[in-house]
Amino acid sequence: MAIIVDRDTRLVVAGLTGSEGRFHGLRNRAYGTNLVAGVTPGKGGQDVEGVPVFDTVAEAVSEAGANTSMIFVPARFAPDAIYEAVDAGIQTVICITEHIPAHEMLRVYTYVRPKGVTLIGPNCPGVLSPGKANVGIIPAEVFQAGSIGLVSRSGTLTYQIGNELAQRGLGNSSIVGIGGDPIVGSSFIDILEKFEGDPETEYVVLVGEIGGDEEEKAAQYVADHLSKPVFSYIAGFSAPPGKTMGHAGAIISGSSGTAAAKKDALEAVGIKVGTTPTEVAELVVAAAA
Amino acid sequence: MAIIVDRDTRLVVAGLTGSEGRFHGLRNRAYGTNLVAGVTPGKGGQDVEGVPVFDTVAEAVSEAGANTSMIFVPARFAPDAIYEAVDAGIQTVICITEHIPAHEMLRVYTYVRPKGVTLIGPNCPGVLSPGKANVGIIPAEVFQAGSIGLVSRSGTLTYQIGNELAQRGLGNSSIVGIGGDPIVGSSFIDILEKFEGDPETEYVVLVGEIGGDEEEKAAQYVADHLSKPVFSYIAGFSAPPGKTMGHAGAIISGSSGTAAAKKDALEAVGIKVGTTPTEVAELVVAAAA
Amino acid sequence: MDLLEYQGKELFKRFGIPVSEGRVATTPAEARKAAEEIGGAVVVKAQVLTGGRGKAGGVKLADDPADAEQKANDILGLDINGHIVRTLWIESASDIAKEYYLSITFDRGAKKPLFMFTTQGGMEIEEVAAKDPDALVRLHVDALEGYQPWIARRLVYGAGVEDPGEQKQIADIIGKLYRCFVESDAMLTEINPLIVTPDGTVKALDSKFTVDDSALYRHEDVAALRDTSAADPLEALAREKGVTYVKLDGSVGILGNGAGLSMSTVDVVVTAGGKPANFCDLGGGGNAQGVVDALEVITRDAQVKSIFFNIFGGITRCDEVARGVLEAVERMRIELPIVVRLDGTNADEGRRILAEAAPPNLHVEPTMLDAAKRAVELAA
Amino acid sequence: MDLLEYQGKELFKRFGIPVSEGRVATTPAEARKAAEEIGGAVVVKAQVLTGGRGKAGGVKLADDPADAEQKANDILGLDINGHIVRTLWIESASDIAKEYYLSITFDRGAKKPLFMFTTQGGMEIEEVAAKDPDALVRLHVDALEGYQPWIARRLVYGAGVEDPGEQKQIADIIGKLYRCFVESDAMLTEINPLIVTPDGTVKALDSKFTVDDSALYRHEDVAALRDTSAADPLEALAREKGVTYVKLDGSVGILGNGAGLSMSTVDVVVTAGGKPANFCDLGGGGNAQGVVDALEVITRDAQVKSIFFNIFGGITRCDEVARGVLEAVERMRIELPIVVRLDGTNADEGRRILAEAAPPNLHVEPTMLDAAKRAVELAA
Repeated sequence: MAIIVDRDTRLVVAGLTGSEGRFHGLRNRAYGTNLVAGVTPGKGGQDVEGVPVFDTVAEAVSEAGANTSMIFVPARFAPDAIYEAVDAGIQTVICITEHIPAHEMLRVYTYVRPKGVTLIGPNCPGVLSPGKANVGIIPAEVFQAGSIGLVSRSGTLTYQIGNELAQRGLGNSSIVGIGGDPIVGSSFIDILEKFEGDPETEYVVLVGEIGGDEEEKAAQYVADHLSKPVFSYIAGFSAPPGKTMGHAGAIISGSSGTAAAKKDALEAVGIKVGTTPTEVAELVVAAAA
Repeated sequence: MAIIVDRDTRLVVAGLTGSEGRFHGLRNRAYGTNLVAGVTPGKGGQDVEGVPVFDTVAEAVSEAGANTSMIFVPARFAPDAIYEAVDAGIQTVICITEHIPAHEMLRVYTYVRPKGVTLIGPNCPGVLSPGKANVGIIPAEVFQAGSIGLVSRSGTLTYQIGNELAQRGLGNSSIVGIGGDPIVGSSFIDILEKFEGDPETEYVVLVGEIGGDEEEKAAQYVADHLSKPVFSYIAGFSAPPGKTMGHAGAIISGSSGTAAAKKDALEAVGIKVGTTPTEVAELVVAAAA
Repeated sequence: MDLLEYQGKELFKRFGIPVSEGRVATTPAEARKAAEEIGGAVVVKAQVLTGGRGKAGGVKLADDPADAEQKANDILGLDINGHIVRTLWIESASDIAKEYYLSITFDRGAKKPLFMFTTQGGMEIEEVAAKDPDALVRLHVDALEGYQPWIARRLVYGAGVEDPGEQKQIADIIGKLYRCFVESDAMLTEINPLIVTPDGTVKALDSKFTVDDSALYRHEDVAALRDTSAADPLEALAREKGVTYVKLDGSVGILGNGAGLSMSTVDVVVTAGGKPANFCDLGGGGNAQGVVDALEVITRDAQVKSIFFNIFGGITRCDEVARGVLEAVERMRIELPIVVRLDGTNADEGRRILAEAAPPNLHVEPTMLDAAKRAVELAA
Repeated sequence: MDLLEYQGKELFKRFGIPVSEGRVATTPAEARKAAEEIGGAVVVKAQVLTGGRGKAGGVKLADDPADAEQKANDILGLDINGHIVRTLWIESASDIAKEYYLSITFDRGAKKPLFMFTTQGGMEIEEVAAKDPDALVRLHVDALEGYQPWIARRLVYGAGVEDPGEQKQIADIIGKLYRCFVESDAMLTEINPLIVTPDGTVKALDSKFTVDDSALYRHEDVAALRDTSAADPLEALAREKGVTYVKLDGSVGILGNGAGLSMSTVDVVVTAGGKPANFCDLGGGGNAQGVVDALEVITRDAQVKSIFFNIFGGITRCDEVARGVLEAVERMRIELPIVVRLDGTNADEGRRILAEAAPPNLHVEPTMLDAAKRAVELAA
């Protein structure tokens, strides 16, 4: 199984004819992802190394059977591309694009959410299910297939932890980067729910960071709903208050949003928390190996 | 049981302090409906013959336990009143108000629909479950309690048919006027589904009229989903093409929307259709008596 | 409320949808002056709320102002499907390379606005739908998502428009038409034909536009456009009085409360062997004055031989109606036979009021069917 | 992007929210002139992006223009929490009968805008929430439903505003603030205090306003307001170069790719016993020029003794980063020790490039932890 992307994924890339879309789209195909179409208005009828390009997502669905869309178009066009995908019946949308205005994503989210579509991102590295499919920009070569589900707000930090696990001989069922924007399509909780339902996932690693209270909410959700052991790492123990640390919401304001508070909340429900990527990897090894 | 309104209904009336809201609200209470509150901004703390008035629906819910809202405010304020009720957690909204702009109702409908709220109307006579509760302007005295579910686009026509049934000794489980506006919260199909699930309803009478294709769709739904016998009456057999007959959508354009076409569609799935109110009542009597 | 072609185009223009330059004219002299101002060849177009203008001779090309005056003279006063031409639209003549079709309607079943677009324009859309359904692209819009650019792409690419210049212009018009549809509270906006000129310019050559009556209060400028001059005089009077009235061709005047019951009353009169003279709906909240107004409209129709008053009170109270009937009979000295049937809210009281006054031409019947039969007899 | 008080008020005004008349001044003479133009008593207010202005002496009442000049002289140049006052806002002084609080924030958890309103204004909202939670009305807005009048009623009645005149004015301001919030692409709009004057007029006496950086492209006027003069000069340089940079207080300069990994790098350096000099994120698509720009910013900090380059390539390609490092070292003649750790996309190629050039101050380490330890050693 794995979650979100797997061997049943039939991928259409919005922006396949752009330089980044082409590079990563073809890289995903080279990994084994079933890349069935690209969409670029006005370029319908062309192809990108054999992948047919359509003018609309509706055609990619009806002609090529696409069921998953990766959005790789510039921020100004990305909300439209998400609406187009969802209204064409695409069930999984993974939006890599960064710098989409928050108010636009808010409307997109509010529209998409009740439809039961899985929206990952924006401003995220995508989803990798090792050995099955890779949709996004995650460097698949550093991950191995295995039983650990990994979910993170941060891209490169996810690679770091996957890498630490791989060096210790452990692999992943799926790696999900949910993105660091104010409004993302899927929260930690959404992904935890999917991992709980995935038979291939035996352990879950949740990689959080300072700011907001998503980690605290996730802790409560784990306590209430997860039967699988969860481990966590939080970035930003040394972050100063009042400074935005890269991600729009990564900021400690007053006493809330600190890494220490998040660690406490997670530990209070029995989740082991590492303070460095290496430490969390070792905690998982101790439990799983 | 009955549908939509019954002994569990705890009614709040938006516009209870207005003359029409007061008249019909108190009339509903006199019938036995549990009228728990009124809402009029700025009149919180007053009462209407012992019924407490609140400034907001939220208070009517938290203070008086309201679960059903009847909207009796002028058209310009009605969409806001519907949003307010739904966002305050009201599960059944019955909107009597007429002349609400269609585009506004379209947005209201699109917002409310995915929430699973039952919205009846606007521009409708309401819902009566004889012997249990009456919410709206239906003259309850002409109906008896019984096993026939009645659903109609038209108010007075519904009374006429209920009256014809009563004169023949037959009663109703619930009478639902869905309203004649371009956008109404509940369609024939929505109500048919509820009648199918209601143990007290043994027969259903569907009262349609010229224009649109809601009766045709209802016919298909009956064929696919209803186990209970359905009878129908269609108004407008003598209506001329191209003239709007009172309701916004009651118009025959070209060959579509005629009463004859609707009769054919209904009869094609085994629904008996009367061509006058008296005839449909007699058809029901023949089956039920 | 339906708008005339030029009124719809005025709204199109307001939202940036390209239309030809034109002027309104109500006399041949005005038509000449309009043609002079516009310059070059013009088209003289009858402004009537009915289809088939072209076939009826209501649309003519004029080469110069003198010709425009002549053509205006020919067209003014024409009867097109019962609509007398009193207004003309004189617009710059367009060369037409292609004719497309674009519309947004209110899809009541789906409860969504519906775009329709095809490159097979210039004919009735039902004809395209029947003859070449694949050529017609239909696309719903979610009211909360609103217009998004992909919608234009689906329509334009879906219909097979290949020229990039056309694609761009049409996509732009699609977005503007949606704004126009929503912000004008339209129930229907149709451009047929949407033309492409030989030099590749896209514009709206005609307009069909219906505005939601319930929203007219916030479009005063549109409400002021209502053209009552061309309508049936009785229907115009009814509108003035706020009475819902449709003229039919028989002898039994009909007045019901509520659209459904009124329609049903028409049917029952037909079933009883009679011919209804009209459909008239007193509406939901009918009071005494409403009754008087409605009777005033109905009795103006010389064909009416009897009147059937069919009331089932809900929000309407039968005692109010009874008082209105008596008042009208007295004030207007109505001598036509009036058959009254009252049921529902305060019906006993209403019947009592009528029985006490008992004017000689008033007949109270217990059921709708009995009353219909009586009204038919009395009209015979 | 955070706006200064007067900038936020300018936007308030644009959306019809009442504010006091005022002028910007950057010198005591300008302050005097502003006070003359405004007339009467004025308030001289330091314009800095930090709280606690009042306590720090940054807000003063002036009776006349001469007094305004004097007060401006006192306030200009003040250091308020590290922000030097270079701009003043001179506004007409208000009599205050009541102080309320109104804000809209972006609730990331609920994924909805959140209104907060209380009649307990003038203090920090966290304080109200802690001391008197019932006095604070919190209400989410559904982004697709949008603002509806009931929202204002819930806030105004919920907070117990009793005067009908106040209710009306505040409800109006609530609606306008929502429009302002959405149409300005704001992440936060706060009015604290929202005052009621003795004569019953409601207006915004202060503003706190944050605009979404990602939406600045469509608000050019707002983007042009960015005040770089008061910020840390290194952070200003970084912004100019498009580098995400936060100045910290230690000796190990840090450069990572991606916010999470960069934050984690700071943590790991602390764990290894070092003190990070900064947080610097190369971003997702870091190329050679990005590396050069980031190093230029980091090396400007005289406290930096070693630099830790922590790259895990995804969309970033390690070979590009390696080339950037070498280019920067050469061009800027960097002699500080640089510890590099490369993993992910094209890491082997990147390590090969570095190994071939092998400048003496470059240290390549295999893991993040090893690299952190080495950087800490080298900074000691």
